Amino acid sequence: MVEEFEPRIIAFLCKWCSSAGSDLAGVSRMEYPPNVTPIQVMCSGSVSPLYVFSAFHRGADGVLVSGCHPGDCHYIKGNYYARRKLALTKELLEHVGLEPERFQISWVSAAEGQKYTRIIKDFVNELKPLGPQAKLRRKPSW
Amino acid sequence: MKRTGVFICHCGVNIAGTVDVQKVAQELADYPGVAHSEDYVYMCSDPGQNLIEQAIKDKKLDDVVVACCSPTLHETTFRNTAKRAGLNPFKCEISNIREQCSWVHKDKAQATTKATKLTKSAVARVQKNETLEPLSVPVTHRALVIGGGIAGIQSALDLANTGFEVILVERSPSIGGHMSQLSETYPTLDCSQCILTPKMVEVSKHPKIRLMTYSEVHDVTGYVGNFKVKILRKPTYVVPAKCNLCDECTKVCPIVVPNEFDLGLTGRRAIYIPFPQAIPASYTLDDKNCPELTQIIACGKCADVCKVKAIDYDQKPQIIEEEVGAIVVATGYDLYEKEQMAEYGYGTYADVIDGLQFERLLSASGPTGGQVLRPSDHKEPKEVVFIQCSGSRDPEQHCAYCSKICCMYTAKHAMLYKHHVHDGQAYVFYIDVRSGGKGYEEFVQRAVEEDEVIYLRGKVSKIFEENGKIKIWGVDTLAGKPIEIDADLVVLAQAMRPSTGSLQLAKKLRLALDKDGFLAEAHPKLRPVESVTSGMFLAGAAQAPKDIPEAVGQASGAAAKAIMILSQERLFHSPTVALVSKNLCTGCGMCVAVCPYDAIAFKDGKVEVNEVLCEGCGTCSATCLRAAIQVKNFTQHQVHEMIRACLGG
Amino acid sequence: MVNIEDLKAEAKRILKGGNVKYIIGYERPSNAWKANPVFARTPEDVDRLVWDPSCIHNLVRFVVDEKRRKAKEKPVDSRPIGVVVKGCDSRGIVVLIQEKFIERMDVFLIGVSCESTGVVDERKLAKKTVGTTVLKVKFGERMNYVVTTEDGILDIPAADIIADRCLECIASFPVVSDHLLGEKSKRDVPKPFQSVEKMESLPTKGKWDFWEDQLRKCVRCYACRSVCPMCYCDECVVDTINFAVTPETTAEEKAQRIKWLEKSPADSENIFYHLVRAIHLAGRCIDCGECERACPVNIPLRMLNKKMEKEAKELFGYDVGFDAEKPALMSCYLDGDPGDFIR
Amino acid sequence: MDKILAKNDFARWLEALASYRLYAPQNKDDVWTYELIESPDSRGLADVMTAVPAKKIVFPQREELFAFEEGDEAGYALSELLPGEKPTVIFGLRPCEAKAVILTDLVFGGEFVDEYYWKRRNAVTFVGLACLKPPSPNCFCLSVNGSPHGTEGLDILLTDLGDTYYVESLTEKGEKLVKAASDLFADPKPDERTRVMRLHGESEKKLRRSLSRIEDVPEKLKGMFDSPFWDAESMSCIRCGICTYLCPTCHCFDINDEVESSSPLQGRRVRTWDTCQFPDFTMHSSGHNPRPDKAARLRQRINHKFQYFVEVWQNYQCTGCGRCITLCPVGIDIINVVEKVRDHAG
Repeated sequence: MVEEFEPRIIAFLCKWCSSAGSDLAGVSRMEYPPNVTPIQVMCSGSVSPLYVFSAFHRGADGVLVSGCHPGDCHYIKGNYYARRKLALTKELLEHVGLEPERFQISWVSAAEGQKYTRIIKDFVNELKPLGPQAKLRRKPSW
Repeated sequence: MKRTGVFICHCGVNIAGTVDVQKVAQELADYPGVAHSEDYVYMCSDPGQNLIEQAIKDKKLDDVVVACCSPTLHETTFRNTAKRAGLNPFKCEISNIREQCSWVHKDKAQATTKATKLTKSAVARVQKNETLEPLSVPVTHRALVIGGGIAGIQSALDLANTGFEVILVERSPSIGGHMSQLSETYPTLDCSQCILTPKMVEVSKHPKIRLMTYSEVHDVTGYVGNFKVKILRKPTYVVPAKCNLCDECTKVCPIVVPNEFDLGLTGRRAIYIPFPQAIPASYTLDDKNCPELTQIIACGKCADVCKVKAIDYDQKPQIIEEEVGAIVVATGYDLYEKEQMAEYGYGTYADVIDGLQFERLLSASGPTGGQVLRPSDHKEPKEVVFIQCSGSRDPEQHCAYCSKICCMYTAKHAMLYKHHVHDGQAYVFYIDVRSGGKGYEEFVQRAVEEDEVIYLRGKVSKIFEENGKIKIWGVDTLAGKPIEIDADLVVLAQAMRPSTGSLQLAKKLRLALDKDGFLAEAHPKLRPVESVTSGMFLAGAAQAPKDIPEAVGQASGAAAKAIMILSQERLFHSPTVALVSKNLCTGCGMCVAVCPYDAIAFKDGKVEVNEVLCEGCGTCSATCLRAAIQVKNFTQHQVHEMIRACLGG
Repeated sequence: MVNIEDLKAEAKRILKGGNVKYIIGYERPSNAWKANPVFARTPEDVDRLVWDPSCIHNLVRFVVDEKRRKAKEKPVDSRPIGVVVKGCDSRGIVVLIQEKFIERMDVFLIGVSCESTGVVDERKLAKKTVGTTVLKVKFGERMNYVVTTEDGILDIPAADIIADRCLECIASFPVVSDHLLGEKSKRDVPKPFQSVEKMESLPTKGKWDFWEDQLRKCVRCYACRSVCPMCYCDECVVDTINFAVTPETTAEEKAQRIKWLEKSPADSENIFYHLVRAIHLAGRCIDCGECERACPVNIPLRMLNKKMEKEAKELFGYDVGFDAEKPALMSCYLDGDPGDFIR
Repeated sequence: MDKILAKNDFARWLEALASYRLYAPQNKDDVWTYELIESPDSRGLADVMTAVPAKKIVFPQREELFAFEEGDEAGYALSELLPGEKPTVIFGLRPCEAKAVILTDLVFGGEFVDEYYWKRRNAVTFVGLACLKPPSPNCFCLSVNGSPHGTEGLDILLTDLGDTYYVESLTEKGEKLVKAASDLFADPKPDERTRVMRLHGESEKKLRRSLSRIEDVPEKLKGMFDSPFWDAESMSCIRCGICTYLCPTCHCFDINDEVESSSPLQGRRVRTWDTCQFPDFTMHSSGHNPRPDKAARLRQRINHKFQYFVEVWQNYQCTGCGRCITLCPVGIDIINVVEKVRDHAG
């Protein structure tokens, strides 16, 4: 039998809300698929579009950027800048033909372990039918 | 090549149960630059930490990664461990393989792979960490307390009595807050005013306390130990120094408006003293309603009648700038708005009132001189219905949370009512009676047994007026039968809400709010009086519904925390701040525009960072097109390496 | 109609007065129909200036060079330089000022209005003149170009050979200038993003197939970056080494050089480069179309930048290069910025 | 032995060469480049100057040199990666490009013989197409000792006679291609031979550009190293790589390690095109750059082609294809520059 495709997801989680929310999911022993590897950043506003491109370039099948809800940013407004930057990044990636499902942004507060869990589950389910992301992926030997 | 040490914690079975820790340790041992890799049952235990120290010394490690629980828990622990072994604490990074791995996955193989990736990426990061020393800044030995309710008063007194200067800012004309409106307090039934007034006086007389009533915090900049606050002092149009409190002015003032202190049960003049015991005991001319100031008509009566010429219509708002080292926020609560409880006829029927209004009716100094008379016709109500959880514990319609104090004050209300109206009958509609607290349960029992208050478990379905009575349809879910009461007075135990304006204030102070709009504490269990912004502390109902003893307790806690800062000569600020590469910076100023702390400024064609203002959020680095500004120990290079490590590139 | 004699007169005036260091304009070599940038320092140089539909280049690119040159100059001659700017070029100046790369007084702008037409697209013209050699192109009287070839004169409707960017131009005359030539003729552009919209209508796969096919051609000559007045960074993600190095630069700083992508012209590396370029030009690209024109293998690069321009406009109501006072696209936000794409 | 090939037989000739990889100029998005032939064009070969020269086939922009992998106990396992040697034919090559191959041969065949280059180069048979009219308005091959019908470096030269090609096999390699389908090739009639001579003669008069007295240039350049001339000439240069990447004779390269995995360390060492026109070409890690500005870089380009190369290989490193002139985004014209050098006073 063929092994089911397991997407590799990189998740940039802001320290104050989304990473804390993901911690809460852990404390509450909620279960979600292990396909996601989180990278904690200080603020969603610190996520450069280059990080997103690079993750896809290094072979990620999906990329998630998650921060505090608007108005809740620990740094007051970092997530507003993130929202603008990442909107353009998403538009650009889709413009060159990357599947929209592959790059997602979410607001997850420190209290939303449940939501984080759901987002990861949905993300994985949406990526599986798409198969591996080969478009932007760096080809080891060209 | 750096020599990195990796330490995998089992956390008993918390991690080892789902993650093959030995395998992770082996995998990491082969990772470039890893000179030492081992696992242990409890890394945070003394033996665990000793083992890390030993390895650092024996293997001459340059940096370490501890794969364990969330960094929020033990990052500091292990950084201190590294420090004891002679490493710079910033050469230690945590890989969170518990909360974000072992606790959320079941498949051991997959969890192990993920734990390995997480730890590799931590290694990739730590190997590029610089040695950093904490930044140190001097401390301003003065505190700001925002809010003059019982919590604010308590904090201010504790701070002042420890010897620190305090600025106490209250937006209304007098301190005292809601406590000054209360009649008697549970469970001891001592008179609220009697225990509060002495503290109010102490505040006003205290040499270390600068009281600023009728004032609001306008703007706050700076950082822990060194805040710069702008306080807006609203004009009272009365010069206290001149005023001899003869009270002639109020007699001539033609304007009558609802009296806030009596929650509209009585009226006051446009020029007024909020209540007899008000501190400061001075008049305020309310410019929203004064015809002279609103220039509706030239009135000037109060000025004319004032022999000492204490009235000054030309007073202007003032902005006062102060420097403080710590801030206590005690902005208190308000009751859930009338409009929101229309279904109980609140706001429609004069005899449907809220708990605070009832407190005024009970209060000896209240509008009825302590007699219980209902607002509509000033008759003594014989049948009084108290409705608990009015707006609380109702996720669909109103507030999801429990306002916590209503059970107790409703019992008190019912009890006091009986003490005033011996032939009256009190009913209480409730969902549950929550009476945790010293002497609380006994208190409720007293109400039921001695004062024969009838407790009905169930919700009220309809309230309407019918020939002078207020009809109440409800259901007793215990007896399982419908209830119909013709009441003379209905008292709603309205939900507690964060006081109006606390949202705007939170924005000014860079404080986080919880989902209900109360100020968020730094940690729900371990840091309940600290806010997310260092140097700012929370006291009283601004953080969550609480009663007087709790508010006072938290207020003293907040004061103690503030004192921890004020008592220092210097403070230490995290050195993981933004750094500008002068070679790359073109001075476009995009970073200057995005910095939430105004920590970046232009300097000869380029920019530079004020390190103590910088909180290290990194938004600047993501905005810069040239990677010319980077957060120390979180550079783009490090993130790039982490991405690689996570994806095995 | 721009009168070249007026242009020359003004150029001579400011040169004679010594108000400017030199003037960047256009000249036409004897052996070609295409204009080239020229750096006029004397009245004789000025006599060589031309203005015709072949004045394609965005000369603002050389303002960037001048800033670098000035940095090394001893003693510093801080006089402004004269620059001949079209509508699109002038918006480039605005962005450079907005980004504090230059100050307004660093340049004396001789504005030329493209009025109702614009510049020619070399490849379109080539198709119209197969088998012969073009000697000269001139503006016609009404929406046409007069093309002189070895085998006689052709009268070609502007619409047939005008550059794509001019078809979508939203500023046919300079938005900032010190001396303006030609009419401030407002032209209405019903579909400023038609090229992008065509692209957007494709399905995801169609989009990818298109770009993969296009970017595969890239030889990484970096003409697109080099010709762009906005690509003034000292160091670019694709560079293999730190340029911005001084004796003070530490080994650590050098070691911080990130290898985002390989030098190899492989699809994945090429697209990475072009993605980064597009996002870095978001809110900065003024659509002078130079990148697309310079590309020797004809990759439709405008289509990337134009997409960003479109989103900036439609999502955030942001226009590029009209107001030097307002903050850059990425360094501001509105509470009402769309968030519907966020979970 | 010269032959005649009917154009409508051209496709059949290609079919007979099925064992080869066949390249010819093809148009994509209005750009001509040498691409593998999918289906032969019934009209025969395009008479054009491609944007990207044929050097990309013998000297690809990316060449893998070897692979490395971290061994268990220290040390690395290296494995050589030599290009495959599938025989290849490039059709429609311009004589200037064939000449360029000869020049590149000198470089890669000097004291160090570059195996990677030769493996590819030897596998190629070059079938040229004489330029009866200049394929580019900037052709000037005659001025640099070339010719529109030059045979240097070619294995076969085709001359377009309308319905037929006049086929001159110049080497055994060339012969081999003809023999592969000898039945398609007829012997030329005498008048055809004279016609070819005439066309070739006329073609030399059709060039629109020329560069006279070039022989004075190398000496002149020696004296101009520090001349402000270079600053003036390079004012409009934007430091892109077009003139060199698309030059059939430019052959500079960079060597990098492409790491595929960091643990275990694994990757390939590759060589990619590089150009003296990029600032990082000569950048030292110290921060010192011996060619700090575009003036120095333009000077290098001209010196290399018209002085250094001449000194070492007694040849100009330029075959007059005119690509750098046609494709330069700012119209820097190597002919003008070199003429100015020639006439330079200093």
